[in-house]
Amino acid sequence: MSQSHNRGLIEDFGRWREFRAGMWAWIFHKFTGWVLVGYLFTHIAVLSTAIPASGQETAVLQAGDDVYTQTIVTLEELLLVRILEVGLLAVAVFHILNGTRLLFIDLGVGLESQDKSFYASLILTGLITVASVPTFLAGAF
Amino acid sequence: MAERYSSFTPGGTMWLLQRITAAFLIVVLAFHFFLLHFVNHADEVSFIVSAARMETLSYYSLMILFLVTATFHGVNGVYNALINQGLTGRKKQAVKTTLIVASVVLIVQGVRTANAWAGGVPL
Amino acid sequence: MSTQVPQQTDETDAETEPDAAEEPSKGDLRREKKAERAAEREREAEAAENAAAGGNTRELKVFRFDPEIEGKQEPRFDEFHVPFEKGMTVLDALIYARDTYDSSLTFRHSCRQAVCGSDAMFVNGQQRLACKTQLSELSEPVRVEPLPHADVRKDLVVDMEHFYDQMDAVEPFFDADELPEDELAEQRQSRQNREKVKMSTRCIWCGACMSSCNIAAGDNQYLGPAALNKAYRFAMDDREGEARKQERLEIIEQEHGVWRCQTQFSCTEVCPKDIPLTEHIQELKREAVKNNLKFW
Amino acid sequence: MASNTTYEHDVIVVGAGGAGLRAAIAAQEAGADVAIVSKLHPVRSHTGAAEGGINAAIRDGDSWEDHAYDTMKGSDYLGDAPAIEALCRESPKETIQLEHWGMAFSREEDGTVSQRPFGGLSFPRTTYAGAETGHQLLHTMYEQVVKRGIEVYDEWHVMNLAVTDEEDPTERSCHGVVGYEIRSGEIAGFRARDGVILATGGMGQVFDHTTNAVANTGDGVAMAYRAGVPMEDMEFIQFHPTTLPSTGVLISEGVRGEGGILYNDEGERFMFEHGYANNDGELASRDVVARAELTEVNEGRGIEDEYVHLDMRHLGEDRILDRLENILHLAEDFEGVDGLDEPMPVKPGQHYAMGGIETNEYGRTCVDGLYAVGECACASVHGANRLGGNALPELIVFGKLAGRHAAGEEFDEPEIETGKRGEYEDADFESPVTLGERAGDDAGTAADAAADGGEAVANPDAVLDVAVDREIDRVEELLATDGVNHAEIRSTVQETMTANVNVFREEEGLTEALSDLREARDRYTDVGVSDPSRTFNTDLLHTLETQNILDIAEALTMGALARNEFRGAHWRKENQIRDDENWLKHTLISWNDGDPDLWYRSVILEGENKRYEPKIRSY
Ligand SMILES: Cc1cc2nc3c(=O)[nH]c(=O)nc-3n(C[C@H](O)[C@H](O)[C@H](O)COP(=O)(O)OP(=O)(O)OC[C@H]3O[C@@H](n4cnc5c(N)ncnc54)[C@H](O)[C@@H]3O)c2cc1C
Ligand code: HEM
Ligand code: SF4
Ligand code: F3S
Ligand code: FES
Repeated sequence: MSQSHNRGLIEDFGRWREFRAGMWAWIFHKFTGWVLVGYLFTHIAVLSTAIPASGQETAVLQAGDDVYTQTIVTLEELLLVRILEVGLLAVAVFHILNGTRLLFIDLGVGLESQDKSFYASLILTGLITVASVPTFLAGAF
Repeated sequence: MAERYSSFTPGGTMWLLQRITAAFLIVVLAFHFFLLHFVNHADEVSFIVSAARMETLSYYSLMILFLVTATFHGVNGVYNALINQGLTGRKKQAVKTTLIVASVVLIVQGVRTANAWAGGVPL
Repeated sequence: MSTQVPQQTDETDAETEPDAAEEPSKGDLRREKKAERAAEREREAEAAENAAAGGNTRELKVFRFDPEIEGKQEPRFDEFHVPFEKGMTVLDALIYARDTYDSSLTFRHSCRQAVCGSDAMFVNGQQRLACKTQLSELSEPVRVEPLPHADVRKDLVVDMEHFYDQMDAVEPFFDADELPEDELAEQRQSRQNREKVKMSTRCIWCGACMSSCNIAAGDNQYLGPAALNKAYRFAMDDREGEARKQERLEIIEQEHGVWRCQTQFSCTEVCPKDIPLTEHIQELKREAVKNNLKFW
Repeated sequence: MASNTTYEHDVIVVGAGGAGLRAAIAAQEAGADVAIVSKLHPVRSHTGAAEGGINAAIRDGDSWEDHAYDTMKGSDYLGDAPAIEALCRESPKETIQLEHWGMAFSREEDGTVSQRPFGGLSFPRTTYAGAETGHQLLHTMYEQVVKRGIEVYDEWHVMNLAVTDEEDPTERSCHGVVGYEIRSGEIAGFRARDGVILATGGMGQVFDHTTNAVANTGDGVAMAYRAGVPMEDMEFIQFHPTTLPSTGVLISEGVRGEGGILYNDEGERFMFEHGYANNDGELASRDVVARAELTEVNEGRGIEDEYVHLDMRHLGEDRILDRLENILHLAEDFEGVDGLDEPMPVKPGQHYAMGGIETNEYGRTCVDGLYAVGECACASVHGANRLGGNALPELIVFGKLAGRHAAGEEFDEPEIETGKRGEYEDADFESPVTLGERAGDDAGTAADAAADGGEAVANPDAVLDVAVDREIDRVEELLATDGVNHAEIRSTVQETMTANVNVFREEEGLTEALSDLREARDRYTDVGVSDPSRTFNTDLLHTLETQNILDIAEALTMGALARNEFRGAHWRKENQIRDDENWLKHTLISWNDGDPDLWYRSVILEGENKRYEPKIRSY
C-alpha cells in the first residue's frame, strides 16, 4: 500500500547520497554482522579438522604434522588469507565499536551525538586496522 | 492486525538477549582476537598449543559460551535483518527453521572440536 | 523547457475549439476575450521571465506526475525560475510558480506556519516542510519531490492513508483509568511529567519521519516513528494510570512495533517539530523490557 | 437524476477544526449518527495555529459573570448578552472537559492548569498550553473523535448546501450538503436526516496580509449566505497587532501578556508615551494596539516605514524558553530573527472575523436544520471586537450546544431571534454600484432554481439531488472552459480589501473597493480551470473558493460602508466616535436571491440577571 510510486532512476540511484550518518551506521553494521556470521561458520568448519587430528599419533602431533596444524599453517602461508584476516579485523572492530555505540543508544546515552560517535567508530576502526597490519602480516613474506 | 495484542511475541526478550550477548561478546571477542593474533601469532598455531589451552576448564567453558552466544547473536541478527526486510508467512517459518538447524549444527560441531582438543570435557 | 509558459499558450489555443458549440454571439465574445487574455498572459509571463533573467532568481526542479493526464503519466521534472526575495520559502516559490506559470502544479498546503503539517516534501534530498524551509539555505537547482516511500497521487501530493492507519493503530487518544468526580476539577499533573511528554505532543502528522525511515519503507506494517511517538505521548502521561499503560506497552511491543526500529535517527533529523523520536522509541523499548522483567 | 452517490447520516458536520470536532462529539454523545466532512484532514485545520489560550473562569476569585462583563465591554457593546453569558457560563466546564480528555495544559507547581493574563481581561483567566494551545486543543479533540469512531470524510470539499426553495428563507430547511472529493473528483450528496452544522472557520483569505491559513476562504459563510441565511456584522474584522511583516505569521498576545514591550523607531514605548492606552499599555484591546501601531507608522515613527518592534528580551532566557519557546521558532523560521537577541518586527494583520453566519445562542440559523459554530458563525459573542482567548471557548461551547441541538436534544426557547423575524429594521442603504449576481448568472442554491422558475422540490432527497446535479454541471463547465485564472481575481480582491477596508476606513475607499469587487465579479463569470484533471485538482478547488471570497468581501464592504461610526475594530474616518444613539445594532445582509439586502437588528444587552450598560471603553 505504501510502496513508492515507481520513479525510475530517481528512486533507484542517487538516494544513497542522501543517506545520513545513522543510515550508514545501520548499513555498515548489517554488513559487518553478516560477514562475522559467515566467518563464524567457516571458522568452525576449519577448526573441525582438529577432530580427526585428535586421533593421530602424539609424535605426529608434536611434529605438527597433523591435519589440523597443517591446514592452519597452509592457510596462514597464503598472503590472501593474511589480507582477508586484516579485513576481518576491520570488520570485527567496526562491529564492536558501532555495537558499543548502539548499546549506549539503547541505554539512552549520547543520543544527541549519535552521528559523531559513528564517525568516531569509523576513524578508530581505521586506526586500529592500520596499526595491526604489521602483526597480522608478520611472517607472511 | 491480529498480532497487536499478542504480548507473547518474544520481540522484547530477543532484543534484550541480543544486547546482552553483544555486551558479553565485546569482552570475549576482544580477548579472543588479542590472544590468537597478538599474544600467539596466527602462524604459530598448532594442535598441541590449542589443546593445551583447551584442557583448562575455565578456558574451555569460556569458549563454549563464546560459541553459543556468538551463534545466537549472529543468527538472531541475521534473522532480524531478514524480518526487517519484510519476510513473512511461510518463508519466514522456513528461514527460521533453517537458521535454527544451522545453529545447532554449528554448536554441535564446535563442541565436538573443543572436546577433540580437550580429549573430552575437561573435568 | 525553461518554464511552463510556452506549453500553456499552446493549451489555450487548442481549447478554443469546444467553445464554438455555444451560441455564436456569446461564443465570439468569449473567444475574443480569450485571445486577449492569452496575449496578456504571454506578456505577463514574458515580464516574469524578464524579471527572472534580471538576475536574482532561483531555479526549481519540480516532480510532475498525473495518472490521468497524457504527457504527465510518465513522471518528469519541470523547471521553474522564480524571482527571489529575502525570506522566501520553498512554499512561496511553489505558489509563485503555480500562480504564474502553471496552475496545474499541485501540492498540499494550508497554514504557511508549520502547524498543519500538509506540506512535507522531499527537497534537495531531505524530507522538509516547504513552508518552513528558506530558499536561501538550499543549493541550486532546488529539487522538489513528493515524499519517498508513499504513493504519489499527483505532482507533490502523496497518499497519506497508510500513515493515518499507523497513527490510528496505537489508539491515539487519552483514556484515563479514572477521572475526578467533579466535572470542574482537573486531574493533577506535575510540571515534570508535562515536561516529559511535551515534545511528543508537538507532532503535526506531517509524515516526514515515516518517509525517511528505511525500516518503514521495507516493512509496511512497522508502526513507524510518528505512531510510536504518539504511543509514547500517552504511555508516559501519568494521568492515564497503570492499567492503560500496560495496554499501551502491549501495543508498541507487537511484532511490528518498537523492536523494528534500528535507531537510524533519520526520523529525528527530519522532524520539523524537533521531536526526539529515536529517544522516545528507545525509552519505550527500555520501558517494555523493564515491564517484561517484572513478570519473570 | 437519482443516480448520484449519497452518503446518509443523522448529522453532518462540515469542517473539522475545534468547532466541528466538538459538535460531532456532542451530537454523537446525544445519540446521533454523525459524520464530519472536511476539505482538510482534521489535524490540518487552522485551529492548530492558535497560540495564546482559552478564557475560562475556573479559579477562586474569578467568576463567569466577570468574564461576561469583560467580554461585553470588549465587544464594545455589540455582543448579544444571552450568547455571551452562555459562553462564559459553559467555558469552565468545557475547558476542564478538555483537560479530562488529556489536553497537555501548562501546569502550576501544585499540578493544576496554568492561567495567564490576556488583553482586556480583569483576571488572568487564559488557560494555556505553552504557546501552542490551539494545536493541543485540536489534536486532543481529534483523538476523542478517533476514540469514538466518528466517521470522517477528509479531503472532501463541501461546495454547497441542499436547501429547499421557499420564498422566505426562514421557511427553508436544509437536508444536506454537496461534497467534492478532492482526491478523485467525485461529486456526491451527503444527506443529513437531522441537521447540518457548518464549522468552516475563518475567512482571512479575503485580505492579503493575514494570520489565517490558505484554506480559510469563508466557504461556510458564503454557502449559508447564498442559501438565504443572513451574514451578521461582517464589517468587524480583527486585525492582530503583532504579526510578522513578511508572512503574516502571528506572534501571540502571550508575549505581551508575559510582559513584552512595543517600541517605535525612536525607541519610545509608544503605547504609554503617546497616550494610546495609559493604563493597560501593550495589554490594551487588540484594535487599540493595532491602530496605535499604524498611527505610529503613518506618522513616520515606524521602522522601515512598515512595522514596530516587539521586545521580550528583558523577560530572560528561562522564562522565554519555558513559556514562549514556540515564538522563538516562529521568529527564526519565518522572519530570520532571534527573539533572545533582538526585538521582533511586527505589524497588524487580518486575524479574526467577528461577524459571520447569523445564529442564536444554540448555533441555529434561521434555516431549519442548519447550524453554524466557530469562527464562521456570529452568535454574537464578540460583537465589534473579540478578546484574545475568547474564540477557543466559543468553539467548544457552541460546538457542544449545536451538536446536541442538532441531535434532537430539548433546549429552552432561544432569546436571540434569527432571520427577518421579530423586530428588525430595514436599512436605507444606497450602494454606489450594483451588488450581488445579476440575473442570468450562475445560480447559487436550490432556492434560486425556484426563483428562476424551476419546479418546486420539497422531498429532501430530491432537494439534494438537484443540488448535486447543479454542482456537477458547474464543475463540468469550469473544467471545460479555459478562462481567466482565479488567482488573478483573488489577488485583485485581496489587494483592494487590504488597501481600502483595512484598519482605517473611509467612504471613498470603501466605494472604490465595492466597484473593484464589482469588476472582479464580472471577471469571475469568465473564470476557467486550465488543469483538466479530476485528480487532486487544486486549480478547480481554488476557483470554487474564490467565488466565496467574492461574496464575503462584498458583504463585508457593504457593512463597513453602512456603519458610519467607530466601534471596536471598525473605524470610520467620517465619524470617529462610538454612536450608541444610532448604532447599538447588528448589520445583517441577506443574499435575497442575488440582490443583497442590508438590514439591522438591535443588540440584546439584557442579561440573565442584569443589563450591560454601555460604558466608554478605555484601557
Ligand atoms: C494564528 C491564530 C492564533 C489564534 N490564537 C487564538 C487564541 O490564542 N485564543 C483564541 O481563543 N483564539 C485564537 N485564534 C482564533 C481561533 O483559533 C479560531 O477562531 C478558531 O480556531 C477557528 O476554529 P474553527 O473550528 O471555527 O475553524 P478552523 O479550525 O479553521 O476549521 C475549519 C474547518 O472547516 C473545514 N472547511 C472549511 N471550508 C470547508 C469546505 N468548503 N468544505 C469542507 N470543509 C471545509 C476545514 O477543513 C477545517 O477543518 C487564533 C487564530 C489564529 C489564526
Ligand atoms: C563483539 C562484540 C559485538 C557487539 C558489541 C555486537 C553488537 C551488536 C548489536 C548491538 C547488534 C544489534 C543491532 C540491532 O539490532 O540494531 C548486532 C547485530 C548483529 N551482530 Fe553483533 N555484535 C558483536 C559481535 C558479533 C559477532 C561475533 C557476530 C558474528 C557471529 C555478530 C553478528 C551480528 C549480526 C549478523 C547482526 C545483525 C546485523 C543486521 O542487523 O543485519 N556480532 N551486533
Ligand atoms: S513526528 Fe515529526 S516528522 Fe513525524 S509526523 Fe510528527 S511532526 Fe512530522
Ligand atoms: S528512522 Fe526508523 S529506524 Fe528508528 S530511529 Fe527512526 S524509526
Ligand atoms: S503549510 Fe502548514 S505546515 Fe507547511
